[in-house]
Parts: sequence; structure tokens; C-alpha cells
Amino acid sequence: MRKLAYRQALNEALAEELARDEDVFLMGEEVAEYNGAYKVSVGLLDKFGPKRVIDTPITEAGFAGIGIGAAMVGLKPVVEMMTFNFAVLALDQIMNTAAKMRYMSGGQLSCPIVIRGPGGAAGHLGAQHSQSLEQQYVHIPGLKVVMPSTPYDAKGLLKSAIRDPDPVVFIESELMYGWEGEVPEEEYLIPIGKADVKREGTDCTILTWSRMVHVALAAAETLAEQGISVEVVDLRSLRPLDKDAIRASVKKTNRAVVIEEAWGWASMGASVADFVSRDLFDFLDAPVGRLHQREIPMPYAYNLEPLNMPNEERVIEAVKRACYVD
Amino acid sequence: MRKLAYRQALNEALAEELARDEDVFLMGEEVAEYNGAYKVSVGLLDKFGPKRVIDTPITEAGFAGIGIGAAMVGLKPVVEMMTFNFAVLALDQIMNTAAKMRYMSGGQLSCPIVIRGPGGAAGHLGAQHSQSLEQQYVHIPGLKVVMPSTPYDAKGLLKSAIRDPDPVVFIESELMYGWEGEVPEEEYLIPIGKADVKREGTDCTILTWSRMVHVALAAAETLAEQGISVEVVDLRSLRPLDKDAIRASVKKTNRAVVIEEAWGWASMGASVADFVSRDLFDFLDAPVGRLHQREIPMPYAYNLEPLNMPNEERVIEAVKRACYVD
Amino acid sequence: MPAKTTATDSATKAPASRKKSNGTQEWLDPKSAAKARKELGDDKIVEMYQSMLHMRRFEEQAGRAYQMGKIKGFCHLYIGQEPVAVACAEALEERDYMVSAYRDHGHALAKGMTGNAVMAELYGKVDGCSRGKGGSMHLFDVSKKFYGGWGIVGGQIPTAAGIAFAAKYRDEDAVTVGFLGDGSIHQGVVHETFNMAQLWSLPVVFIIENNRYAMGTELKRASSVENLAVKADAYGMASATIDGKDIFKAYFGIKEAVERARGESKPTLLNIDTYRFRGHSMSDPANYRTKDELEAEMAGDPIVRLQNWLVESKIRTLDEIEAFDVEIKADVKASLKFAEESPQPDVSEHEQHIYVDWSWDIE
Amino acid sequence: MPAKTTATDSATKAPASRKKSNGTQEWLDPKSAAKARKELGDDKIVEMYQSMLHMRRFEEQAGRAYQMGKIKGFCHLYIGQEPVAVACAEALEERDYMVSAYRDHGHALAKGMTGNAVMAELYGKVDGCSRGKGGSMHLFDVSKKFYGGWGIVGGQIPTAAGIAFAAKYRDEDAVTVGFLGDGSIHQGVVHETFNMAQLWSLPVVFIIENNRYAMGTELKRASSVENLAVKADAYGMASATIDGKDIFKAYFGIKEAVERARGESKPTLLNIDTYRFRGHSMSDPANYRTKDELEAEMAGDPIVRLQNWLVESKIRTLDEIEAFDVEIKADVKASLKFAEESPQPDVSEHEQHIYVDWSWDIE
Ligand SMILES: Cc1ncc(C[n+]2csc(CCOP(=O)(O)OP(=O)(O)O)c2C)c(N)n1
Ligand SMILES: Cc1ncc(C[n+]2csc(CCOP(=O)(O)OP(=O)(O)O)c2C)c(N)n1
Ligand SMILES: [Mg+2]
Ligand SMILES: [Mg+2]
Repeated sequence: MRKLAYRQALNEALAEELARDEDVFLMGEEVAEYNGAYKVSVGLLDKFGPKRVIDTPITEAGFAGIGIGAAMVGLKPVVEMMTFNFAVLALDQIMNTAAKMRYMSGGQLSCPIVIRGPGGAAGHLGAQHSQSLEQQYVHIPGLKVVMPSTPYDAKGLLKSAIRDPDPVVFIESELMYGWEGEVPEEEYLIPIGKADVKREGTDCTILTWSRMVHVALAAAETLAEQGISVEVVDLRSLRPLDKDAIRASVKKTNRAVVIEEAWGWASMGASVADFVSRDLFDFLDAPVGRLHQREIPMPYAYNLEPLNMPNEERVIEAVKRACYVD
Repeated sequence: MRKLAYRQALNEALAEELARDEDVFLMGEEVAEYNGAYKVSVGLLDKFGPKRVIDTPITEAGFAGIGIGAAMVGLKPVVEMMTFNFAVLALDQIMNTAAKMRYMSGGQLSCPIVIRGPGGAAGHLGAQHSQSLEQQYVHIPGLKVVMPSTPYDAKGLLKSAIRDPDPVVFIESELMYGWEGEVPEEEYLIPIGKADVKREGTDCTILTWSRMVHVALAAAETLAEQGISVEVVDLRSLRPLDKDAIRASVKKTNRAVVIEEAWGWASMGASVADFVSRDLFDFLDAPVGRLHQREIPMPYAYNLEPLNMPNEERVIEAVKRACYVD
Repeated sequence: MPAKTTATDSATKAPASRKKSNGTQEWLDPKSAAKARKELGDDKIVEMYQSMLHMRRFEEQAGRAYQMGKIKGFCHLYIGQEPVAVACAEALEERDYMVSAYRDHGHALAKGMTGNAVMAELYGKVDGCSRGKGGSMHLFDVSKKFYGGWGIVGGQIPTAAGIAFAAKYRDEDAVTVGFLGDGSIHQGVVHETFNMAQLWSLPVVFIIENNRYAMGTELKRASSVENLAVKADAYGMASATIDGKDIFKAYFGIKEAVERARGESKPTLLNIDTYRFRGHSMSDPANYRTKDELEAEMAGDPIVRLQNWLVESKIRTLDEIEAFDVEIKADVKASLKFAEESPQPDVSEHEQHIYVDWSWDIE
Repeated sequence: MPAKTTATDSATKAPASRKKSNGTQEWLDPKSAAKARKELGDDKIVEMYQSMLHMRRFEEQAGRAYQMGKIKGFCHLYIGQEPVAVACAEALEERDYMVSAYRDHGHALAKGMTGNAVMAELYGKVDGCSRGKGGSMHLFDVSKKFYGGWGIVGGQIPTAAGIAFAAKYRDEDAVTVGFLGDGSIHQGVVHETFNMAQLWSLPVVFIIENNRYAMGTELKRASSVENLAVKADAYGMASATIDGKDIFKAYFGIKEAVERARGESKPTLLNIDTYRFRGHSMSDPANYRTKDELEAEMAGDPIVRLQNWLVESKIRTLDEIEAFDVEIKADVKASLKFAEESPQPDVSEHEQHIYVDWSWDIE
């Protein structure tokens, strides 16, 4: 099958949905003439013109709110946040308007908007530019939150997100934009809310999402050589969460490790680990393991930065601990 | 001992610290001439004058940022958010400036600011005005988060927060402002980071904070009559968290229920439950119980609103479930 | 003039200001009034009077229901500001959109929502415009193109611009009006929106209902400028300051902005002078205003002014006007009864309208 | 004029514009230049030239180090904008505060931070001004009253106002300058801050370094107004538009605002025309600008203009100026060496400076 980079897969999804539905438009900083700060929207201005692909001033709250207002009357905006570090400026609009419109209006309104952009650490950008902030969205009823880990998932899930009648926060990964993966020529959709087993195994389940899926897969490879068979479940969608997929895997392995790039308090990882601990209490042979970013702002220094992040080595340790090995 | 209302206790703490330290000032919407939207700052303008007690325009991000800037050069601002529903507009300033200054400057700077105001549901205010958003702050390294449940704790902790060299998010409870409790005449401080056992018990530990402490105590009373002895641990401070107090209690009761007013995904409650499940795995006789707000925006309708919230009856159920009773 | 028919909130004496040359009272600007009679016609003017009076009686009733504990939470009355909503609605077409904040009863009624639907919403009943789930601050009616109803100060302004954006995107030839207050104008997102509205020439009218107070904060204590119309200059946006206590001046002022939006697809910022006779919300004693100030304002009650003008202009007799009041009061009573009798939403509604489909298990 | 000493980024030919009556080149505004010679004196002017040249050489070196992969992440060069930082620092006292954003190398150097401390920070080394933990976008030096160094566009502006608030609160008689860009001016929090700065008359100067581009977005595509100075009108704030390519005009323009802040405790918004010769950051090819535009701008390289003026004014000879360049290049090389040799922070630093005391167990 042909290979596409993560950013190309997203670009295809955008192009296909823009072509499919007149009501879809893309808006954000540098998305049009500059072809995107991270080149996700390359060529879209040329293809669809300035009415459909719109550069905005640097006013996240304002243009997110404008997108949300447009969605309330039936358009299907895709609003790009240059990174989710900046989306916090629009959080009020996202959590208090987009997420609550349907409920507060007694079902009269909906808000079919996608707020998308890269999240997570990029590399040597320091404390304000290297945050994994999905917990700000995962917490909010009314929002859906998706974080794909491969080009294939990215394309199929973004297309579903754009067609979704509810607001979807779609968090990509700055570091993965260039990573390649197989993407079929023919159109396909991936339903929001379904996890994906990225590697089968029998001894321990790793529950993770986005870039950490790849760290987990690398660790699983190494662990396999050491005789430990790890199943890697890519949650893909954080809200809704595919509880059945988690149950199925953990009931098989009886051990679970949750890995996330974000800080660990009041995080998605804490929620997933808590869910496993309580829901699968009688199936667990060991405490659920967790791995997350150190509770420290991201340092710039090149030697300190890696110390803040989960990595293959730490995943291996965590899995071994969960498996009572060594 | 004399009794004071929660709001009076806070008022005393502010008055004492304003009197004690010239660098302390209070800033926020309606704090001065109006004496506070919830009357926490009653009389402070008269006592300390307009230089120290300052009304602001309705621009949360702006005045939080101004307070933070003032704190960076050594003042000790207390910034009142009329409610924490509005503080989300200032979240960037709080998480990206206040929380990170010390680290990003290599320890040159500190940010001794207190951001305070009521959080949680008030009553019949609808979806945008009834949120418990502590998870937005608990997640952030560099911040401390305090949520007192009694007038005594409120006064002692606010004084400590104002003297703390790091940024403290101090979340009060709109519904508790009028509730009375004992507060000594003489000055006292309560250290941030220490939990408080509000009721001793042997069968099950309830871990909670803020207004839910009182719901838990009421439930504990009822459960005592039914022969179930519940220990109620008021965490008081969410970041830092008093892990030892939690350990001590759960090792004694071998059962835990975590109760919070907030939604449950990526919440503080999820973190606390997860901590107990993993850290005390071998001491638990039952899965940790959890109770939180339904995953639904707060409805306005008077009959639906209570359905969204944890209440005494549900706490009783949760404890019984944890105790395998009925 | 007789006290009995004057609106409850207004003193009986005429506004001290506004004397005619002959020393008698000038109720409303004569030029605008004459223009209004020509362009709108007397019957339409009477309708506008009726809807202002209806708002007034409706909210007086709501206020009483609140004091009886039947309406709870916040309740922000619009009393005193009625001409703005009525003039605005008159300047709009049915297909045009309106977005308000938390002081939204008057706007909702003006846009054509029924007293029943609004009162039932204040009661949190299922026949309320938001099925009782929104409440006083969150009135919505898509069929009337009324889009809330917002609790976060300033948060409604990008929404209004977004609706205008969509109307332009779809060539709807529809105008969107976004209301905000003199205290809300300072919120950053409002300024971000002004820039984009002008940059993209969106068909939107931003209306500041400048009642000179934001809760207890007088305009000059919150704003570095006295005249809020200058805010538009920073964006090259058209603007105007309008007397919102004179229904006709308000109408023509708003109309001009609406025409600019419809004809040229250009935004306008309107700074409309008005005054709220009641506290910020039902729980606010409003001690921050002097008794004199309040009395002077209430002496200029815009409803009384229009009423007196109607009588003096011989468009309607005092008896006819009293008859309206009787009708309207009965109508409001009926809305109250409707709200009282409407059932609360079924508990099953608690779990509805979170997502289009909530079959998935989140809890 | 000889090419060899002209700054690397600038073309050798003189700016096409600015001819004297006699047809020869007018390098800098004569009136301001004369005033500068009187008020600052020639030696001070030479110092200003040297610090501009130092910034230029410093950043050219940093750019090369970045291309060699020794500096990573983002690196936003200030090349072309040097007169603004130097003029500003000259207009300030040591006790005054400066707050910048992510394009902060020039500001930090101008405020008195050493090339060693800044270069080491870019390298993420422990001798960097932020101990290597901040990075290019987060330069700090409390002893020099330089307060960052910010990555969130507009986020530094309330901080600047807050520092000004504190300076006033403590009667420090100190002025605070807050820098922002032409793209950052639209952020809501900037406008919220403007209102409070004027309302509370804070001793602050907001300087828009208007280089006409925000990343790839030209001013006119992001702003509904061409002249950003009008933003101040919405707040009744003093403002001025200043030629930031002429060091003397920049100096006197900023000086006036600084005096207003110090003397009257009043804020000012300055819209300073400038231009960045490099891309937004090292990774930006800057294809959104025409070659002609860039060449014309570089032909007017402000450093070359001052250099030529110094020579023609016989303040320094070309040889002397070349000597400066040799010295400065050596100095910058030394800073590079210092940064190369400075150790990375000890791993124990990873867990320091999160809280004043992190004894408690969070993880
Ligand atoms: C972001 C935010 N901050 C504060 C509040 C609390 N609040 C509600 S209304 C109000 C005053 C607004 O005054 P104004 O804009 O003049 O409107 P008016 O009430 O006069 O109609 C305040 C401070 C809020 N709802 N949202
Ligand atoms: C809130 C936020 N949004 C977006 C960005 C990404 N970004 C960094 S700089 C920049 C352009 C700013 O341009 P301008 O204000 O003109 O400053 P200049 O780069 O020209 O010095 C953008 C969009 C950011 N850092 N923060
Ligand atoms: Mg007002
Ligand atoms: Mg720029």
C-alpha cells in the first residue's frame, strides 16, 4: 500500500471533506497563504480558494468563537490551532460555548466544529511550547477528543470528526507530522470512540495514545526479545473512551500500564488507570502501572529535556514492574 | 469558641495579611466599592484604601496578568476571580506565566500570588456558572491548589497562601460562604499540603475536599447509625497532596471512596482514586469507590439540577458498595 | 398626566429636561418622531409601545415571581432599557439573527419569542424556550433566529460575528446583531472579534447597551474613555452614539447600522445610552447609585415618554392606552399561569442533548 | 562606500530613497542627528553603533550555530530591528524594566546582558542567563531588570503592565517597557491591558515593533487598520508612529514616551516601523516577501546608515569602524566559545526551581 506522512494524510482528509461538503471550511493562523505552519494545509488555498481556506489574525479566542458561531448555524468549520499550547486562550469558547450549546438550548442547537492542531512536545522549545494539554478537553461533557497515532488513523478519524454533529477536539502531534505510514487510495472513515490494538500480546496491556503508541511499540519489541509479550492498545479516542476494548485486553493479560506524554495529575492517564483499577479490580494481578511526564515544566536544556519525558527504557521498566519481573 | 461564617473567616485572613504586609494588595471585580460580589472583601476598602483594594474592569486575563507581573517583582497580590467559571479566561496567564516563571528563569523569579474566588455549583445558575474546574490547576506543575471546607481552614490556609512564595490557586465555595464554624480569636496558620481527618472511622475512608466534606460527614453520621464507621479525610490541599494522610487512613480502613463535585474524567478525584488503587494495592479489600458530578452540563431545571450532583444518599450507596454491604 | 397608567417603575412627574420652547414638555425628539410616523406609521408605533409595555409588565411579574421563590438563581431584569430591544427588532427582518447575553428577556421577546416560552424557561419548565434546561441567562429559539443567552461576559460577541460570517458565507442577506454591556466591552475577545469583523467585513451590528453600570462599577471606573463609540476607531469600524431612551432615535440609529450591514456587509459599533431601573440582578440592592440619579432617570421612563407622546399626538387616547395595559397585564398573567402549569422536564431529559447520540458509556 | 565592513545582511548599495538636495545620500534625519550629537554626544552615539553591530554579529553567529545544529528549537533573529532595542535601552535608566517576547536577543543585549550569558542560554548551558532552562524565547536577568522572554503571543503585555503597577505602587520612579509585534497587537489580553494601563495611569511604554509581518501574514491581512497607532485612541492613550530604522528618530521618539511615563505616570503606545531581514525563525524561508522588497529594505540597513553617517560626519573613520567590527567579531566568537565550553546544567537542576521548596512528593 502507498505510504503517506502523517501531515499528508491529514491534508488528504481536509481536501476530501472540503470537496465533499460546501459547508466545510478551514480557518486558522497561516493555514492559507503560508500553507500551514506545519504544512498540514498545503495546497488547500489553491484548490478551494480564500472563501474556504482562511488566514486569521493571532486571536485564538476570537476565531475559535467565530468558528463556533458559524457551526451553531450549520456550517462545519475546521479551526486550526497553530499548537494546542495556544488553544488555552480559546478554552472558554470551546468549553462554555461549543460544548454546552446543545444542552443549554434544550437540543435546538448543535456545534459541528473541529478544533485541530498539534499537541505535545516538539523539541527544545521550552516550557510554554511543549505541553500535552488534552486533559483540559477530556474533562468537558459535550466535547469529543481524538488523538490519532498513525497516518491511517489520522485521516480516517479526521474525516469522521469533520462529519460529526458535535464539537471534536482533534489533537495531532508536532513530532509525528513527518512520520510515514500506509494509507489506502480509496476513501475510508474510522469511527470516533473505537480503540485499536496496535500489537497483540498476552502478558501485559499498554494503554496509550498519540506519539506514545510508538514508544510503546518499540518497548514491546524489546520486551518480546526478553520473553514478555505486550499488547499495545491505542485508545485513539479519549472521549468517548472504548472501555470494552480496554476490558477485553486487560481481562486477557491481567496487567496494565498506562502511558501518556502529559503530566500525571488530573490527567487522562490517571482516569484510564483509575478505570482499570476499579472496573477490572478482580482481573488485575498487579497494580496498574503508569508513566507520564515528570511533574516539571519542560526544560530547554538538551540534557534535561529528555529526563522529563516517558521513553522506551522507562516503558520497559514500567511493564516489568507490572509483570513482577526482576 | 466564637463562630464565624466562611466569608468572614476569609475576610479576616485578608484583613490580617493586608495589615501585616504592605506588599499585599487585593484586586478584582467589585472587590472594593461594592465590598465584593459575595461580600468576602467587606470593609477592606475602608480599612486599607484604594491603593491596596482595587476594583478592576471585567478583564480576567488582563488583571490576572497584571497581578502576576506585580508578583514577579515582589508584590504579593491577591487576585479575586468573581467565580472560577470566569478564571478560565485567565488560565493562560496562570499556567504559562505564574506557574512557569521560576523554572524558566532558572530560579531568578518567583510569583507569590494568590488567585482566589468561589468555585463549584451555586444553585440554579445553569451550565456556564456551575462548574468545578480545579482540574485545570491541579494538573499544572508550579501551581499549588487549595480548597478549604470550613471557616477555620479557610482562614488559616488563606493566610498561608498569601505568604507562600509560589502561586496558589485558592478555590472557595459559593454555597459555603454563609456557613458558620469555629474560628479562634488569636492568629494561626495552617500549612499548605496537610490533609485533615474531619471524622475518624474504621470501616471505610472517604477522601474529599471543599463542600463535599460536609456531604460526606452527613453521610457518615447516617452510616454510623447503620453500624458503618466512616473516616472522612479532608484533603484541603490538592497540590501538594498529603499522601501520607491518605495512606494512614486507608491502611487502617482498607476501603476508600473518593468524592468530588467536579466531572469525573481527568479530574482530581480520578487522580486520588488512581493513587490509592496503585499505591495501596495490597491494602484494599475492595475497589476504590468514586462519586462525582454526572458527565452532563449543569441543567437549570430545578428538578434536574440535583440529579447532576453527588449527594448524601449517593455517598451512602458508594460507601456501602465499597464495604460490600447490601 | 395621570399616574395610574404609568409603568410601575417610573415616577409620575415628567422628565425635568426636554422643555419645548413654549415651556411645555417635549416627550420625544420631534424630528425623529415625525419621520417615524411617516416611515413606520402610527399603528406600528403603537405596536412598539405595546411590546415595550409588555416587556415591562412581563419582567415586573418575573421579579415578583422571583421574590416569591418561584424563579431562582440569577434574574437580570431589563426594565428601563426596553426601547433598545424594541427598536432593534423593528430595524431587523425576521431572517436576521440576534445574540444577547444574560440580560436577555427583552431581546428574546422583541425577536418574537412568546411570553409563555420565556416565562416557562425562567421557571425551568419543559415548555420553556430551552426546555427549562437553559434558564434565564440561556434563552434560545432557533425558529426566531434568537441565539442566546450567554453567561460569560463578552463570550457572545465572537458567536455573533460567527453567525454573521456564516450568513455571508451562505449569501443569506441576513444581518446579525450582538448585544453587550458597557462593562463587557473591555473583554479581550470582544476586541479580537472587532478586528476580524472589520477585516472580513461581516454583516454584524454590535450594540453596547450602555446603562453606565457594570454591576456596581460605574463606566468611568472601568473604562479609560467616557465615550465607548471610540472603541470602533481602533478598527476603522463605523460607529455611533445613540439615545436609547428615545424609541425613535434608537430605531433610526440602529436602522442605519443594519442597512450598512445588509447593503455593504460592514460592521458597526453602536454605543446606546440607556439605563436599568432595577439592580444588576434581583439580589443587587444597587446602593452604588444615588436616589436622585435613579429618580431623575425614572422620571424620564422611556415608556411613559412614548405613552405621553402617543396621547399628545392624538394617536391613541389615554383610555385606549389604559386598555392596552389591562390586556397586557392579563397576557402576562396568562404567561405566568402557563409557566406555573407547565411540567418540569421529564427526568429522562437530564441525559438528553449532551451529544447528538449519547449511547456510549462515559461514566 | 566599501563593501567589506557593511553588515553581512545588508546590500552594499545605499538606500535608493533619501537623497540630499545636492543629490548625495542622506543617511539619517539631519535634525535628529544634530540633536543627538548635542544631547548624547558623539562617543555615546558610537557606543550605540557598537551595540547595534554587536547584536548583528551576535545573531549572525547564533544563526550559524543553529545551522550547525548547536542551537536547537526555535531561534527568532532580530536582525534588521537593532535600532529599536538600542534606542530604547538608551532612553531608559538602569532601574527601568524591560519585557520582551520570543524575539528577545536584541532586547536582552541592549538592557545590558552579556553576549556570553545570552549565547550560553541559546546553547542550553548552565551559564546561560536562565541557567539553560529557559532557552532562546525565555531570557531573564533580574539584576538587569530584564523580565523575559515569552512564548505566548501577547502574554507578556499584562506582565509589563503589572511590573509598572508594582513600580508605581512602591514609588520606584521606574518605567517599564513592553515589546510586542504587529501581529501580537490583536490579542485580546493586550487590549484589556491597554484599558487598565490608561485607567490606572501606569508608567509603561508599549512598543509595537512593526516589522509588517507576523510569520507569513502581512500586516494588512491581519489588521483592519493600516496604522497601528490608532489602537491607542480606543483608550485615550498617548501614541506615536516612529521611524525605527533611523536610530536617532527612534531614540527621541521613545525618549518622549519614557518621559511621559516617568514624569506623568502615563502609558504610551508606540508604533515603530522596522523590518526583519531574516525569516520569522530559522526554519522560515520567508517566501511571502518579494526579493525586491527585501533588497530595498536591506539597502537601507540601519547599521550601514549609521556607519556611513558616522564616517561622513567625521565622527569616526572607516578604519576605526572596521576596527570595531574586528573587536566585536572577536567578542562574539568569545561568547560562542564561552557557550560551547559552558557545561550543561547538572541533572540535579532538572528538579530545581519548580517551587521554592519541592520536598513534598507529587509524583
Ligand atoms: C467573564 C465574566 N466575568 C464576570 C462575570 C460576572 N458578571 C456578570 S454581569 C457583570 C457585569 C456586566 O456589566 P455590563 O457589561 O455593563 O452589562 P449590564 O449588566 O449592565 O447589562 C459581571 C461582572 C461574568 N458573568 N463573566
Ligand atoms: C498565542 C500564540 N499564538 C500563536 C503563536 C505562534 N506565533 C509565534 S510568533 C507569531 C507571529 C507574531 O508576529 P508579530 O507579533 O508581528 O511579531 P514578530 O514575529 O514579527 O516579531 C505566531 C503566530 C504563539 N506563539 N502564541
Ligand atoms: Mg452596564
Ligand atoms: Mg511582526
